Amino acid sequence: MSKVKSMRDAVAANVHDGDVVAIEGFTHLICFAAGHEIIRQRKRDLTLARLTPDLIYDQMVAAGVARKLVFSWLGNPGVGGLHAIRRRVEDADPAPLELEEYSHFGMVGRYTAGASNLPFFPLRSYFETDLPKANPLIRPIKSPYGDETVYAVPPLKPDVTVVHAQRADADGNTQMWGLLGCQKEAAFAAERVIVVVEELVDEAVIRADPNRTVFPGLIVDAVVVEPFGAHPSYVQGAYDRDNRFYRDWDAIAREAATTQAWLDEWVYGVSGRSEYVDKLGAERVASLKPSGEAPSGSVDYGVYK
Amino acid sequence: MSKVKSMRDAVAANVHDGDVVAIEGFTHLICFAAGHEIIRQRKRDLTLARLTPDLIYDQMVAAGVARKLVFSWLGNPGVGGLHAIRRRVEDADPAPLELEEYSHFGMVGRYTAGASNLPFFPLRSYFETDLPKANPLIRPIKSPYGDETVYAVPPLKPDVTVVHAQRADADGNTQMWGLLGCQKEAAFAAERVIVVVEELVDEAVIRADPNRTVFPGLIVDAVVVEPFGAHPSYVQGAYDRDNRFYRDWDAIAREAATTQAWLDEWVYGVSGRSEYVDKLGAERVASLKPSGEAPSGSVDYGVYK
Amino acid sequence: MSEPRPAATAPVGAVSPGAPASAFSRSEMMIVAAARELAGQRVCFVGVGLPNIAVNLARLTVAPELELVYESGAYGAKPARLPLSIGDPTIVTGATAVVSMFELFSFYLQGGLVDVGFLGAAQIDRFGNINSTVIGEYEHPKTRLPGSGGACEIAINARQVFVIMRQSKRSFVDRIDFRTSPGNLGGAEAAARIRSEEGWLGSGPSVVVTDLGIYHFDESGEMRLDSLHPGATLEQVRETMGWQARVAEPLAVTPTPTPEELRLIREQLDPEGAYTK
Amino acid sequence: MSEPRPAATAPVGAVSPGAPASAFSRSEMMIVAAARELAGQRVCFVGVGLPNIAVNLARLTVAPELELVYESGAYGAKPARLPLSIGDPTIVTGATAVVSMFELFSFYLQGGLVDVGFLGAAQIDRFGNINSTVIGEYEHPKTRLPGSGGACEIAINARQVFVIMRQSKRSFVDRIDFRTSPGNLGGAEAAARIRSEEGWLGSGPSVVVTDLGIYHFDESGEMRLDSLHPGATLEQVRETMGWQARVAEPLAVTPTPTPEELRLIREQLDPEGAYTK
Repeated sequence: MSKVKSMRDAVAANVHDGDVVAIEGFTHLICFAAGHEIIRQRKRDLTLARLTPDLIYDQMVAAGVARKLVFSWLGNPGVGGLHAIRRRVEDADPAPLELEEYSHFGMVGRYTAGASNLPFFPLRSYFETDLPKANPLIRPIKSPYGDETVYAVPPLKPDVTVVHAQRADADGNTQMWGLLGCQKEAAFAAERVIVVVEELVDEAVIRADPNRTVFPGLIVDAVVVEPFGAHPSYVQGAYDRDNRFYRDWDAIAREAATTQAWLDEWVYGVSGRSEYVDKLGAERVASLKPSGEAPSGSVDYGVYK
Repeated sequence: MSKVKSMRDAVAANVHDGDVVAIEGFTHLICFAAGHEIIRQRKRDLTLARLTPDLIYDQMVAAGVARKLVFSWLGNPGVGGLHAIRRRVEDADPAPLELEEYSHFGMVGRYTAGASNLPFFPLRSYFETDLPKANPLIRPIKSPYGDETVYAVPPLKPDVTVVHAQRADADGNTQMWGLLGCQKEAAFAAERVIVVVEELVDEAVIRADPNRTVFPGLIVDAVVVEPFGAHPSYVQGAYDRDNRFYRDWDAIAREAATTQAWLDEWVYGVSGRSEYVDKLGAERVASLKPSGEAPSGSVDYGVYK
Repeated sequence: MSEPRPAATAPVGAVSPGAPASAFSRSEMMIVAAARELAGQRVCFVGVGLPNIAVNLARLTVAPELELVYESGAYGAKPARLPLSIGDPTIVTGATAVVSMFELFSFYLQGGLVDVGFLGAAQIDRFGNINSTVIGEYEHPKTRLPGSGGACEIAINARQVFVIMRQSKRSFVDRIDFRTSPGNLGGAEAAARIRSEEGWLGSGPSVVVTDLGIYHFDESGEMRLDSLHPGATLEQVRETMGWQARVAEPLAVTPTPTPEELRLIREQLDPEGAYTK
Repeated sequence: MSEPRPAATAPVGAVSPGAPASAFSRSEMMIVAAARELAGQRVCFVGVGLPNIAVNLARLTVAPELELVYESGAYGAKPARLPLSIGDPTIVTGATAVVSMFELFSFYLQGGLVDVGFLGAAQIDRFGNINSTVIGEYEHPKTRLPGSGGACEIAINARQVFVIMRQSKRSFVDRIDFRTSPGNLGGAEAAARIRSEEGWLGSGPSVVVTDLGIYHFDESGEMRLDSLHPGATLEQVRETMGWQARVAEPLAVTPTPTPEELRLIREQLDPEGAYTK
């Protein structure tokens, strides 16, 4: 039974006001298309979880969909700060934004505990830092072997996780390559999963290389086929990171007015990703094409009858 | 700098009397060649760790290299018991054998804790069973969130882990496909790692598909090139499991005398794996060839200059 | 590994409606009965041997959507032949996903995605508690059995547990020598309370299929014979149990295997008759 | 992510032996100084920007065996261009291994395989404790900074930590506003005891490279200026620190960048001068 849906239907059915939403992907495979659709559908009071809120959450926060961030690194990598988020945090402008803060490994551990149905995940971090004071959910835990104490983080189970990937079949069996971030853990931890892919493939393509599968359709609620849906983030082998946009955003987001104007033009002003891509223009799209192919090569699983 | 060594040199340099040794691989990729070399070098007082001791540890125990087993399932899968081990456990014949027993997930958690430098690994297992009584190293641990208690297992850090794989380069960057078991965790947990491969490949083959790498040469001490080194276990895409041998072993191992005769002929009586393969004969080897190819297909990582 | 050993089998003597009882073995009856219990299930953790054949039969008959999970790391396996071990290469080629055991046990099993786990047993008690570790004392065993493998986490984390085993005075016992896998503990009430307090995802054993009949568990958490296989008698059942059998009224008779079920087993799933002769 | 922001750079005015000081920027001097400190190191956890250029320069000069680890999951990366972010696709293609962040943080970093981790900072104190979280109070920040990213686990688990940052009264402070990444805590003795008691694998900060000089840590765990960059003065150093500077005697002068080091930076590592102009 096919789970292929439009982005509009997938978001309408799976993202509800007040939900904990994770659009994951560490630099790679960040699903801006889903974030924009959530903005267009004017969802409210979301808790947005991501290691690196990145531009996608700066845009969503600016659009007023979120009441809280759960994160570990709040910035525009290599460029600077996230200004819409900082306005809300530093000046409560136009409203305060709740923060729940961990480190990268803490966030990864939280998703891992959520995916594994564990009540906590232990890690060697946070010793002698102010982080457990800033976030009392980071707690010491004593080892049952010897006297050692390490720190624990609680499970994170998003209501919905959005994962962008190179390919999936209609049932949602999903494969990706390049940086994997913690997409797998965030998906297994979630109540509902939306997968957005560059390419819908036949089940046989998935079954030809089962070690490449990150998670099975079993945990997937909707499959959305939306090429270029990760722009200005990137998809390994398909298109490059649009660093120019990451730099441009710094100026756009510095003022509330220019931020809203950008949202009006690029999010509210388009019906969806294909219109966004048209608007971006063929030249910009072409400029993001990799300069050549780097094939993985094929391995043989063998037939055993 | 190449780490390629003969099996003899790799075992002599890295396996010492009294060591904790893990030859891992869940049914798949069990390195019998390394086990046999350890027997030939008459190592003593080893602690042998493996989820499923399988025939390889039955043979090693029969040969007198081990004083202790750390394990989770003690049998000949689909066939029956491991008779040499049972003789030592049930009848202390010819000597007692110490057992330290977990469940599968417990063993996986132990390697994971060892690889991660964690003092314990938590899991939802062992509740209301007699396993924590049989093994007091399985201990309850209270969650720092709410009242829940789960169980913990301690880290397992082998002195040496042996991993069989389809391919590696001369530095020990290793790739495998098919069942992965907990080879990765057992390797990262170990003080020293011996990798045994079907095929030595150029570094460029590894770098063409970096997501297929299970662990880097950084943790590898020796690379041994020994085709058919996993027989009677198997290598996905290269050769089939020799189920006939698994069945035959049941009769061979039932008596101490027949077991020793087998060791004399097939382990002490050969200089190494290539002689063992010759002895096995071309027909037997050919009969284990997969009936056809099942290519994974290639994916594109893209060139980004 | 948690597979039961292949049971030695014997033709059933008595006559019953449907296929003549003499036309199928007791193992075939067990497989068919277990397969039918899988109707409507989605994700099944497979043991090797009889469970493997039962699960594959279910996929071809009553449960076409069934996904096979092997603790060795294969999900959505479509084995092209009957694997001897649960790590056979045939469960890998063409599977939907092949993952590390860490991932399989953490995210699939402990994460609550497995609907049915199959367990075998050397000993079982009336509450479905299982021993696959030792006969005799742990420190000085009379018989050293394989141990837990994944059985203890399957019993705790799979949504429900199916047991397939032959029954005898030695296997259906009043007291098991070692509790490897928890069932209904000392009874349904205590089990439900403990499972909830300790946050187990599984609700425990739901079916026991033997060579003589099919058991479910009653409100008190005890095994109850609900269906007698054709050819088996209540007397045989009572003679092969270490406790007073509870018997449903009315007691059903298990419908005999259909010709199609037998054809699939004999031609496709176990053509060599390794488990079913 | 733990990268420091690209530092604004200015040409160094004064003259020194070797390449004329006016012929290279302060950022180039920082990169070269940091690269040289990597001699003999094997595995380096890379931040983006200056550390990325420094590490790549080291690989091409003093540390040919250096393996680059990015917290995004790439090991043995050979970036074909300078990545803007630490998740750039160029660090993936041709890498030795690309793994999940769980694996990277668990097995590589926490497992003790990283020899050197690079950290940037908004504030650092004399003991090398670092703040990259907030300026002002946590609940009511004057400036909200990025936060830890992986910095706090790098500080604890990398065998040693290198810091690259520009120094100023605002960044070299007597008291940091928030401790994101522990350094030598309140001094070397306490730090060594706590690191040992709590089982940290890392021995803490070992080098701080600024636009003015190179610091190591003395027996008391305090930063000590060991080398002054050509063109910089002790007065500048003192004016840009919130505490009484400790200065080695004799104080070295950092050798100027060699023509080859400058060529590699300008032609190969940062041809657009994004970080080094």
